Amino acid sequence: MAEYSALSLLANALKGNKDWKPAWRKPDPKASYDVVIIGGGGHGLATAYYLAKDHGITNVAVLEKGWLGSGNVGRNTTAVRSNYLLPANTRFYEHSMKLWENLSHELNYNVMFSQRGCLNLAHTPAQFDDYARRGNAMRHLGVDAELMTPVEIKRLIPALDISNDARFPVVGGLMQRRAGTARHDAVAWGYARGADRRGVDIIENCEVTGFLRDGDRVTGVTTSRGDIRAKKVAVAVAGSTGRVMQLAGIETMPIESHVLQAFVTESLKPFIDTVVTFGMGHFYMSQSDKGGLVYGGDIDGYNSYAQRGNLPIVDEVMSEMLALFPGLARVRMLRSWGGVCDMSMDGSPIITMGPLPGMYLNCGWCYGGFKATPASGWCFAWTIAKDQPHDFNAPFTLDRFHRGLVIDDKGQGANPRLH
Amino acid sequence: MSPRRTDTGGHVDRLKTIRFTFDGVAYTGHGGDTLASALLANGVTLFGRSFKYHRPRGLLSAGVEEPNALVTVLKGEVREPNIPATMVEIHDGLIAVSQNRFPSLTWDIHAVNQLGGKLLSAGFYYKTFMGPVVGPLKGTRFWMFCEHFIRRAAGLGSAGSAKDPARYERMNAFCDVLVVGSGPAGLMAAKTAADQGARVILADLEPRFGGSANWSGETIDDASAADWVRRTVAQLEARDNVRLLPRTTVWGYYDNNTLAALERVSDHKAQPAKGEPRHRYWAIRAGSVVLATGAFERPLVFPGNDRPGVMLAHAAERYANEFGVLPGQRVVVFTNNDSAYRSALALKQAGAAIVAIVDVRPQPSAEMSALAGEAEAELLSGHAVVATEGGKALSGLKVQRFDMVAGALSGDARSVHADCLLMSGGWSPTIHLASQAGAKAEWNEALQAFLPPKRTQKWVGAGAFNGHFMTLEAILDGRNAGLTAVGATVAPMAYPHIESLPCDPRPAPVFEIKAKGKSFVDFQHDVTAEDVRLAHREGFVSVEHLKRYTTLGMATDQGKSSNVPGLAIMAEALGKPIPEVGTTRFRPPFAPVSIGSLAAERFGDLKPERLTPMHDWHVDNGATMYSAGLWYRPMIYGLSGETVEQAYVREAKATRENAGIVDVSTLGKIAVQGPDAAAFLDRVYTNMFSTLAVGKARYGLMLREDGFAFDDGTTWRLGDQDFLMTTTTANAGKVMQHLEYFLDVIWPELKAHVTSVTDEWAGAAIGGPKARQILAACVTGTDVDNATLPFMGIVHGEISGVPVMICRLSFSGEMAFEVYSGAGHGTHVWEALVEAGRPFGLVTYGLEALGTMRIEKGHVTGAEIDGRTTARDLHLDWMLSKKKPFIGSAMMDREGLVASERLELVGLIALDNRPLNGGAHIVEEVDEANPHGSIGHITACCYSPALGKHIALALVKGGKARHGTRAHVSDPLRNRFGPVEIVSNHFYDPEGTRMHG
Amino acid sequence: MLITCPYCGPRDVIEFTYQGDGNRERPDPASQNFEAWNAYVYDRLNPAGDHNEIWQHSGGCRVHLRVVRNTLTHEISNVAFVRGDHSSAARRKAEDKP
Amino acid sequence: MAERQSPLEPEFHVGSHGNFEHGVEILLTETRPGSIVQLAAWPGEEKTLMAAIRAVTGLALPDGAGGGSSDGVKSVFGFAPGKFTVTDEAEGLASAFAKVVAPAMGTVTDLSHGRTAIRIAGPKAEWVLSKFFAIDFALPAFPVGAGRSTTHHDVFAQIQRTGTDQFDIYVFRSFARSFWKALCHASEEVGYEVQ
Repeated sequence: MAEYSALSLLANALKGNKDWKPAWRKPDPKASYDVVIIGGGGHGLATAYYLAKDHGITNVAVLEKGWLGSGNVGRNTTAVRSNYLLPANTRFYEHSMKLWENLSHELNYNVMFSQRGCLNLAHTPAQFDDYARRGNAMRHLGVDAELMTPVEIKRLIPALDISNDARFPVVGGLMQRRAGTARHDAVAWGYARGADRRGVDIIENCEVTGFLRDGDRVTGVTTSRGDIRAKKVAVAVAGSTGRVMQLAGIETMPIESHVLQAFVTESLKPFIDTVVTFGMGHFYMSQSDKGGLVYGGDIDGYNSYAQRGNLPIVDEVMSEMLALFPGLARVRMLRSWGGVCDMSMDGSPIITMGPLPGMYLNCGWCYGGFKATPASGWCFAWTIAKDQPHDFNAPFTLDRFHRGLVIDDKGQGANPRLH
Repeated sequence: MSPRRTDTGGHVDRLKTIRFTFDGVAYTGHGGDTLASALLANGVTLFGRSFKYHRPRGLLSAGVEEPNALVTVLKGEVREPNIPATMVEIHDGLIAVSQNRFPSLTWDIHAVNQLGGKLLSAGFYYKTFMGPVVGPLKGTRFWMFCEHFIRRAAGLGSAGSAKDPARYERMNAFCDVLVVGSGPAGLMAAKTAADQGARVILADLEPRFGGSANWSGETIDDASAADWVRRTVAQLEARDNVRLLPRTTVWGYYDNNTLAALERVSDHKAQPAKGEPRHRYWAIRAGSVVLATGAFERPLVFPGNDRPGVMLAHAAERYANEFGVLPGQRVVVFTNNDSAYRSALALKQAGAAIVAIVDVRPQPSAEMSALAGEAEAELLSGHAVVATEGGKALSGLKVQRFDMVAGALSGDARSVHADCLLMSGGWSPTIHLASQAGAKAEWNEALQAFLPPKRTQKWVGAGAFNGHFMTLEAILDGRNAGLTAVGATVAPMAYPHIESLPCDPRPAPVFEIKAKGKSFVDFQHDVTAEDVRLAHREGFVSVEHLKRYTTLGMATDQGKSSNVPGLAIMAEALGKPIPEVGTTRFRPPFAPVSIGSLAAERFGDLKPERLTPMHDWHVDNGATMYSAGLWYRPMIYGLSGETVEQAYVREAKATRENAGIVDVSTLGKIAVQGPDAAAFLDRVYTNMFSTLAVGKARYGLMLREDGFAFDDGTTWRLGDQDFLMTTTTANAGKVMQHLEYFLDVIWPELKAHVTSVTDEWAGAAIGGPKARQILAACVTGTDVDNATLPFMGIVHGEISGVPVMICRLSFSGEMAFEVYSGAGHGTHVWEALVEAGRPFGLVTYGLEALGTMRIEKGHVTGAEIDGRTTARDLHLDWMLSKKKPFIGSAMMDREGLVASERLELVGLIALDNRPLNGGAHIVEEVDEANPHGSIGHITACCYSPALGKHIALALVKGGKARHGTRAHVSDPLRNRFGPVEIVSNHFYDPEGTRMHG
Repeated sequence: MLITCPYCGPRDVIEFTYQGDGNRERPDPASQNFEAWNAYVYDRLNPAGDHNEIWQHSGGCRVHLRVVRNTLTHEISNVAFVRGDHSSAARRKAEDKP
Repeated sequence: MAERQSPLEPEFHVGSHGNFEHGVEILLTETRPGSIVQLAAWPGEEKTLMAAIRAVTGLALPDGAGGGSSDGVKSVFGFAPGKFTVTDEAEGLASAFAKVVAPAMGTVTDLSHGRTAIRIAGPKAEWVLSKFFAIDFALPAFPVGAGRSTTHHDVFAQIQRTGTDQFDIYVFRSFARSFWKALCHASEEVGYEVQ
């Protein structure tokens, strides 16, 4: 398969672009694999890629019930950051950040990771101190973070209202310069192409309908395209975790599925050069390379698998947007969509062996899943290959809730709606 | 008269002249014109530039689906980018400018992109710009360097940062029937439902009701269709159960028949009336909905189909019949279906020459041949347009023989001189709202279109929405829909008499003419048929991949005219029928919606301000107000020239020396009443309340179900069955919901009621060695001595003639009292206390001094009860009753909650006498260059006037075990490092002698 | 989305607070069955389909409602007061309707 | 006793405001009742409590959710199952109820200071209120005398219809000024008079 480069682009253009080959094959499923990964989203594809690349395990199938990348990797607001409060999260997301920083080269696919920075605005001195606590926590783990004054913030984001008569004036902010955005679909496609090139079978339109079992042990899956046996079955279906685990007879999980809406405006000339978040509500925004402002806020706040939300969140998000950027009142929202998030009981993910023998589980991403994609795949591949977690994902067990070892970055307790 | 304006015809008011500018050039138009029709009338052909190649573009359409003619409307410094000229009603003083061009629309430097056409194919950016693996541009740097320029080339109009002075509003509406679309079907449905007595809302995105009836040239019951519309609208206007909403786009179909609509109230006026909003956002809860949203005409895909002067056939018909504007003098029509023949005839009647009708079908019907004859047009059946010519306006085109079964061209290309090419590729019903409502569209082979999905909510379709394109069908549909929507039986009706031209709605299944040159599918995003085929070659074949890889259908028009042709081309490449490629689900909004309208009344007023009864007094007396959640509270009462620190140190010091008074009205207050109130409190607090005597208060702690600390406060027993609970300001609402949940869901057998009385009471806390003397000086009706009012005692009395309730409790560590009065008397009592305190040196103090004194005392607040700490972490384990279960008691001893490495509350004293910072971390060994090894962090800090030191509260691993040891603050963010001593959190008067007096 | 409060009638979802899975059973307060406590606090049924859940009409009468709502379509098939004793008020409301 | 301070004072501008093209279509005022009391019955005691309300106020409560009535001086309406808001121009309603509402019947909570009563009247009252609250204000859906509990974002409101074109809105005192300002702002479009 051809390497992608400016040169290959030129060569192909001269031939009328007739010679480009599919980015990944469309194989039929084999009867058995060493590893079957359920879920052809970012995390599943990344897992397959790192299994093949780092662990030499290439007899792998990724099963996707719809089209590749149809889950949250294709419907998020593309922010990438590692600005967490609690060390378990910061370490994990920083590992992800390091993988992001070389991802386009690694995959020979431009995922357009743009390290344009992520700024959390603070609106009271108390909140500023909270951000300082977080920023210092990051710095003590070797992660970049800095505080910014309103004047510095205004210089960075001229359209932001930092006036004192704002309802919630900006008193400062926490900036992670290495944070940024990436082209979400490209991440799925790049990992798919990379895994495919290493022999992984990516099988779309293949819905898992049940698990093959030998006693407790999971030995494969039944699918809409036939039974597939596997030595190891890995589940990476965030958003649908409840549904898939129920197929395995596991009725309850420390997870609720919630719908998260996101929005994009019509295309604009460069308006904002960073990712920015509002501190007195829940709002975040960046601008895509195409020019649309990409933004969102809170989850709708009720269980849903519907990939669509309702108006209260739409109104709330837009109101907060204009509180920060009053110049955008006449700009228009072009499109909205919904993604289904696995909201866990402490706001942190699960990457673990089990809960059944032969099964491996990756879920509970709340709405932090996109930025986690590389590290999630990396850690999950490690866990599957070595049958033990890496240090990075060791805290993200399934039994941590019952044991009280929660990783609660927001301090909201067992209330998924609030994480 | 403008060069292309017809002398008669259309619904514009030729007597009314309106002046406006476009790109700085002054033009005139008439009442009823859109910017598009007015400019077209002035002979303007070039309206915009495309996204990627910056190709010159004219009008494709006359409506909301316009992808090309996007403009920015300027109101002073306020910019409104990306508005289709077809949707802008002109008014005097309108200023519009073109976009995405430099230096001008006519001479755009970025048009050079066209030269790189093949290089800039779909998804090219995924394959390049990665840069070197080593060196200064490794990692993401090269990409970010390129991105800088890419971003500047991309984008359409510019947003501004000036605040929009316009007003936006929301309107909540309820109706039995919402009718969307006011063409013959919608009008008929609205009239029928209204006649049945239903509450009806009729919305149309155009300023003029009537839809196609305004330009079809048909007659209904012997009146012109437009007159029929006028008559029907007048009937509806006269009814008080009907609300008519012109200029209103219903853009979202949400759950349970909740629909969102945008009314453009005053955009068409030079100035809105006083108090009049610019946009009104209608949130409509409808019993049922009639979807009479019509259909969009599709373009044909052929080389040069994007040249200015090439437009949709019905759009030209609209310009001629509705606006009295001729889009061209020498017109060619290119079609795969019958409907364009009517357009041809309409233009002919308006004065244009129809040079030819090019029909891909080998043998159009006899009726069509007759129509062509009537239009005096040469009928080129079995032909196709294969090229267009001209620069910023069409000058001609090439036609070739075409076999639509084989899709093959043959024979020589023939040149035709024309200044306008009308194309029609069939019609796609506007099913967006139905699709949003929840289901998948269904392909109809005969109509070559996606028809409405199965019904998932309460709607009824009518007219072209259903694929019923004839006016007679629309009217019958509309009537049936109106009846169905109100739940009435559908009875047959007398057919209206409609005079319309013959038209078979079935188009030939031809979407693309393959010939040399760029054939556009998505006009705005410059997605060509070749791009679609490239996506196919690279495996991006599912409709979502196609869309995402090529950006087809993702422009501001959201693929209204491009989706189906794009799908058809992919289907052909795949060798599959169209429905197997799929259709994307439509998502809100149907058409772009101003963000201002969505914020509506909260634009400029995000959150209400919550004010204490004494708010105005604080402001009048020099307080600097601090925003705490929704509340405003005094931070300091600064004297002139004082810094914040000087002020709070003075206030705290004076309080500890004499007395201070602070407004504590924001504390959450909940009345807990009923025979089981005490039992209930025993369950929600970790400590006992049933043992509390009437007339006494007790400090209480609540845990969450998971065993972590939740909130704290004092609760006062005012009567046997009557408690007044106080919560922290921040958690008042959460605690209230927590209590309600347990009473309603878990323990419904308990007879206890909870009511928020936060706002009922004004609270003033007065503390300090002289506090009691001050009270004694102003309180009547009760003594306040130690015997009458012991620590945690409550008395009732009066201050300045107003009843008050006084509880002796202390947050500051001084002898202190909380004085509660009815909120309406708050200022009166406050002033009386301040007055009484004057001889004793009483100061008013704010949050800063309050915080300082609580840090000195080591009391916890939200900074320490942060949702991650336990009672033990905060040394409040003495409050965990062992005599009874309480919320959280079963979960509080789990492994993770009692682990030895948990963070515990300690005090810190800066050993270098420099200020500490909130959020600084604590380390055993400082490493400024490479900070690491955090053992905790500062939660709150201040300069302590009582100790004369900089102190802090902190959560630190090991906690108590470290008392008396040294550590360091490590605050790389603010470059503050230095030694601290770890001490008990009780800095000041740990025995409590002062408050116990 | 509208939820028909048995007391207040149909109201927009913005007036309600979601209180989650209504299938959970709180153990007896004095119970030392930690498995049951853990299940109550942390484990959720999360079905794709009809979901028995609790909402508080926090922006209205503040009563808690047991709602059966389909998580795939958001369709609500039943709403009732969590505490049974308000059913009389609900009946009265039903009779009220013209 | 000292007069109660209104939370609206600095923003209470008596006179006519806004757009008068079609005359004044909204009247706004603060009714300042002397008493606002919340009564809540234990399950099964609703009828007894309603009888007690009648005994104290002379107002008969119609059956049904949100039912209420008003005699222009005293008003009562249900706002939740078994719960009622009662108001009186005079002070002292809470102590009057305390005498007749036995602990076995329910509870009495005095909110005379805690809630602010704003009256909006006029032909456009429904129109202006619809800008804030997502409830159906049409007369058949919301009859005279009836009460509703609803909310505009953070502002919780109990609304009683005290006339065909008249509504009394009870909001938390701390939010009253903000809400009042918003109400005036929203009324500008149709012209309003503060009395």
